[in-house]
Amino acid sequence: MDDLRKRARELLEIRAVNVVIGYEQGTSGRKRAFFAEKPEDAEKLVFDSTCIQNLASYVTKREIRDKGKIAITATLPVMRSIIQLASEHQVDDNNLLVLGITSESRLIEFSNLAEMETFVHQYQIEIDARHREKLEKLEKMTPAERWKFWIDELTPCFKCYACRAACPMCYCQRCTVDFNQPQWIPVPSHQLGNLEWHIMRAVHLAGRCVDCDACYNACPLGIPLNLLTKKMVEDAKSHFGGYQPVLNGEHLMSTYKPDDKDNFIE
Amino acid sequence: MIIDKWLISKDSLEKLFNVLKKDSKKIYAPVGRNGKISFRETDRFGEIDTGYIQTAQSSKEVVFPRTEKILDYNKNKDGVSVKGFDPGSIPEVVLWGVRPCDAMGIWKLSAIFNWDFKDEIFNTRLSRVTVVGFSCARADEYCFCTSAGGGPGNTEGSDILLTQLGENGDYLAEILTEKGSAIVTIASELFRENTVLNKEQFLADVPVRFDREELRVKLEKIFESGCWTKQSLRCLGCGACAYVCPTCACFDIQDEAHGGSGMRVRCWDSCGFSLFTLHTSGHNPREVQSQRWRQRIMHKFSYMPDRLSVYGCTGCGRCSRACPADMNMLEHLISIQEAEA
Amino acid sequence: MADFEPKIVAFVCNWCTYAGADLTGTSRIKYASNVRIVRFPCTGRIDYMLLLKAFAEGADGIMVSGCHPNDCHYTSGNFHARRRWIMFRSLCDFMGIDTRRIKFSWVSAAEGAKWAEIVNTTVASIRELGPYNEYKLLANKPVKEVTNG
Amino acid sequence: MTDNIYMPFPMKIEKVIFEAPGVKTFRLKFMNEDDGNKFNFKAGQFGEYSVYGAGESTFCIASSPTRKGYIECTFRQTGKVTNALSDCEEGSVIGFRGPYGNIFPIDEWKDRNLLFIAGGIALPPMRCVIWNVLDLRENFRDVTIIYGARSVKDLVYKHELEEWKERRDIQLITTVDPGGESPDWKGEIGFVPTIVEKIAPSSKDTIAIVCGPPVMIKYTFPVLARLGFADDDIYTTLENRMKCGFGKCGRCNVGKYYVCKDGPVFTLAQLKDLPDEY
Repeated sequence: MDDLRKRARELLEIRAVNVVIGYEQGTSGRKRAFFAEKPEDAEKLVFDSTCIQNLASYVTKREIRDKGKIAITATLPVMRSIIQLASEHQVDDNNLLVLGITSESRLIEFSNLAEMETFVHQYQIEIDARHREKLEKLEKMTPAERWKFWIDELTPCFKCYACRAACPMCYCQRCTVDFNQPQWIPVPSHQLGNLEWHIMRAVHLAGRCVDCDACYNACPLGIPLNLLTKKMVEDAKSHFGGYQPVLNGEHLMSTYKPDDKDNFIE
Repeated sequence: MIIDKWLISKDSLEKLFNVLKKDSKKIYAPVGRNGKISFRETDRFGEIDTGYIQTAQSSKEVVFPRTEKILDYNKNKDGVSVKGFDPGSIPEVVLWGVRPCDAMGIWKLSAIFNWDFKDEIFNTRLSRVTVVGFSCARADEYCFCTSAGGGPGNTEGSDILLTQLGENGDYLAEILTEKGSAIVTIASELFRENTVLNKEQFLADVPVRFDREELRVKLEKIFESGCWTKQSLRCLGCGACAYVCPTCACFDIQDEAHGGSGMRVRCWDSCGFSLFTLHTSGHNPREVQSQRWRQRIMHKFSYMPDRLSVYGCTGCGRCSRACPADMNMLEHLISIQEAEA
Repeated sequence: MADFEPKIVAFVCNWCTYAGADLTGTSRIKYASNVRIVRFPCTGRIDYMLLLKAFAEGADGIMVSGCHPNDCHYTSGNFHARRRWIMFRSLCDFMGIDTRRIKFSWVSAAEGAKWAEIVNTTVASIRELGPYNEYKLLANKPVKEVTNG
Repeated sequence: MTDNIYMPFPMKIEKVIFEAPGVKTFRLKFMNEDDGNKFNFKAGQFGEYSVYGAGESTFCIASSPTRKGYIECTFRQTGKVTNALSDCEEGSVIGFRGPYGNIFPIDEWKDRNLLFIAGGIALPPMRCVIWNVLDLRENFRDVTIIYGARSVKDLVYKHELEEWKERRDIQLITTVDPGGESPDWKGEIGFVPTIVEKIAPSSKDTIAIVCGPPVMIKYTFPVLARLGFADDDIYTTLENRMKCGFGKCGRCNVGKYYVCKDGPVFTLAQLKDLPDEY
């Protein structure tokens, strides 16, 4: 990724941006977020297929935002996240420069978000075959089996909220789970509270989740949370023809069609 | 304080496990799930994982559960009837397969729960736990127990510590407490006399990476340093590090109402959450993540040794393994020690 | 099961179903008394978390009802609600929550008889299904003795 | 079972007093006489008050330790627990555990002048000390109280303010923020620090006790410094969030101090030694 390093160095040298968000070598072969602020920092930037953390979570973080103009290394899911964030008025086009990285690891710099949107829209959000198979397996179970599956999976959750922290779409200053008037979701980690928390999170992400798997990758207990959001992606497709994050336009769940089909309302 | 040393063969471990199970104790041991190993109640020896360097979650839950009842209440027409926590409800537990760092963590928790006010709930749990420790033959780059005052064969906190003497070898059993002796008593036929053995050669090599006393002195001077912001830029502000930590003990107290009755519970909390210190008025003493990250480090390596005479870290490295953003504790501590004041 | 009386919570909109239920009463149509009605300004205002709360507080069945499509007092509240119901119901089903216990319907202010009928069939079907023990168990005993993962 | 440090005493609400909009005082009596007889506290200490089903909330004990047989607390309705408390009526039972924290060292203040400066809902922690001092009046020299609130209706303990006004052995100055006065308001108009500057009480042999919202405290300290008060002679209380009250839950930890153990009472000298995280 010499292109990326070179471009990052240039951007920092000419002060076109104050920080370039990218990846650096982490512990034990992991790659982690890195914030290059000086031209020489650019040398530390790396990129390969193990760069899986969704860096878009940082663009809404106060201490990063305060730095002013930001450039961000963005794979397709990160680009999608940025579009969704922009459409929710969480990022400012004038303060964000996207250094896109294509699936062939090619650097592609976008002069504005609209240009990036055009690029992103060539690709649909698609659940991969392995996960689709998992979803289908679950769907074939009886409701009682599914209930057991999820209670078993969610019981270990100790509510560290790593899933929420790692998700770029969970940028709320105060999450529903943090409100206590009313207390929508119990504070302690226990079976009921865990179930309610994960349902709440999945529904809040319906039509917004870009299927980046950040929540699942963040979970220190390996709970397959992404199956819930993937299910929402699949449902959006089967009921409403799917969705794409768009800069301008309606969001899947804040709009409707008079002829939306249901088969359960009497 | 080793009371006794014995040998137990590799094949006898299962028998020992079964004896303990028959002794009507609940056994918590490392069991894998979704690729992560955690302490779970099990009654099947075959289910226990052995190949792990470290479990994803620490064993602290057995003495300090994530959510535990303090009291029950029931509102009736005469007012409220309240029933306190019942020590009788706490089961006898064997913690099997605990690494020396985790065992040491239990004693650090004890320091927190027993300075000044004595926490009866914690102490009851602690009194009913027998810790069967397993020394470490392997370590990874996250491990730094030797810098935190422990070691791969450290006996502190274990009732009995087992060290495997080479791959596929027998185990050296160091009996460290009365509870440890009790195990040997009920399974005496499994233990053989020990031919004076030195376990050191069978332990993992964990080099000392920093001097915690020096670090502590340094920390007193760098409260205002820019290093906190620099280090914590990557931090996402979740509670993963605190929740897997064997010594993190910050908690919340919450009421769980269900109609007219319910319970008051104490549950884990983390200084990394922005809401941890938020006042009702909206004022927040620790507004940004760098302040919260600083609090975490300061609390463990400066405030706790100051107030409780123990460091709040055992060097198990879990926080770094669990961190979704790869905030590496060891790396940060070393850089603090090297940083300018 | 014979003496089991289902507890049912109905979340209804103020303008259609609530008025419809009122009409059921003023028309002296007899119907099952198992339903507790919670009135909302609009179906679009019914937070899905309330449905889960109702189960947690011991409901055996839930009804959600509002104006027919195109009849919303606020023009499109029920259309928005429908989208959310589609997604929410599907997620609940995916997680093994018994969606047979959540009845969605459109009942207008003029449909007093329909309300009575829907309530009666819902009560009958929930009676058939029995108490929602799985959820009650979760809500009543959420804390295991020593929580372990 | 009695060793459970989280177990509250059952307390009956004997009296509810409306102090100001959203502010109430409860007079609480121990349900078990034995608990009450054993109970002892000193000025400055606090407790955890609870409504079962809603949770616990931290406030000071607002009555004086010299008044036996009951305790009082004054709170503003702001959160989940205080809302639930506010819904409680006379005769209902709530929980209380305490006393926790350190104390105002009243014994050390013998033969000194005392200057109390309070703002808004922060009068309660001070009221405890004031009554304590007034009940031992001969031990102290001049007692001055400067108390301000946003508006006339926000002043708490209105009856006691009247009583203090009448007393010859103390000087009470009340003030309201500009615009908060009523047509018949006879007190001062202006922010507390301004009024302190204007009154300019002597710092000679004087202890100043300052409680109020952070912004008031922030601007009052420099005024006191200008008047010649030593940092060791200025006392205040910190109001960090707390859960346990006895140094375990970690919430109120500031530097090496736990506000619930080492506080809530701090001198300005001690505060200056503390990281700015309160």
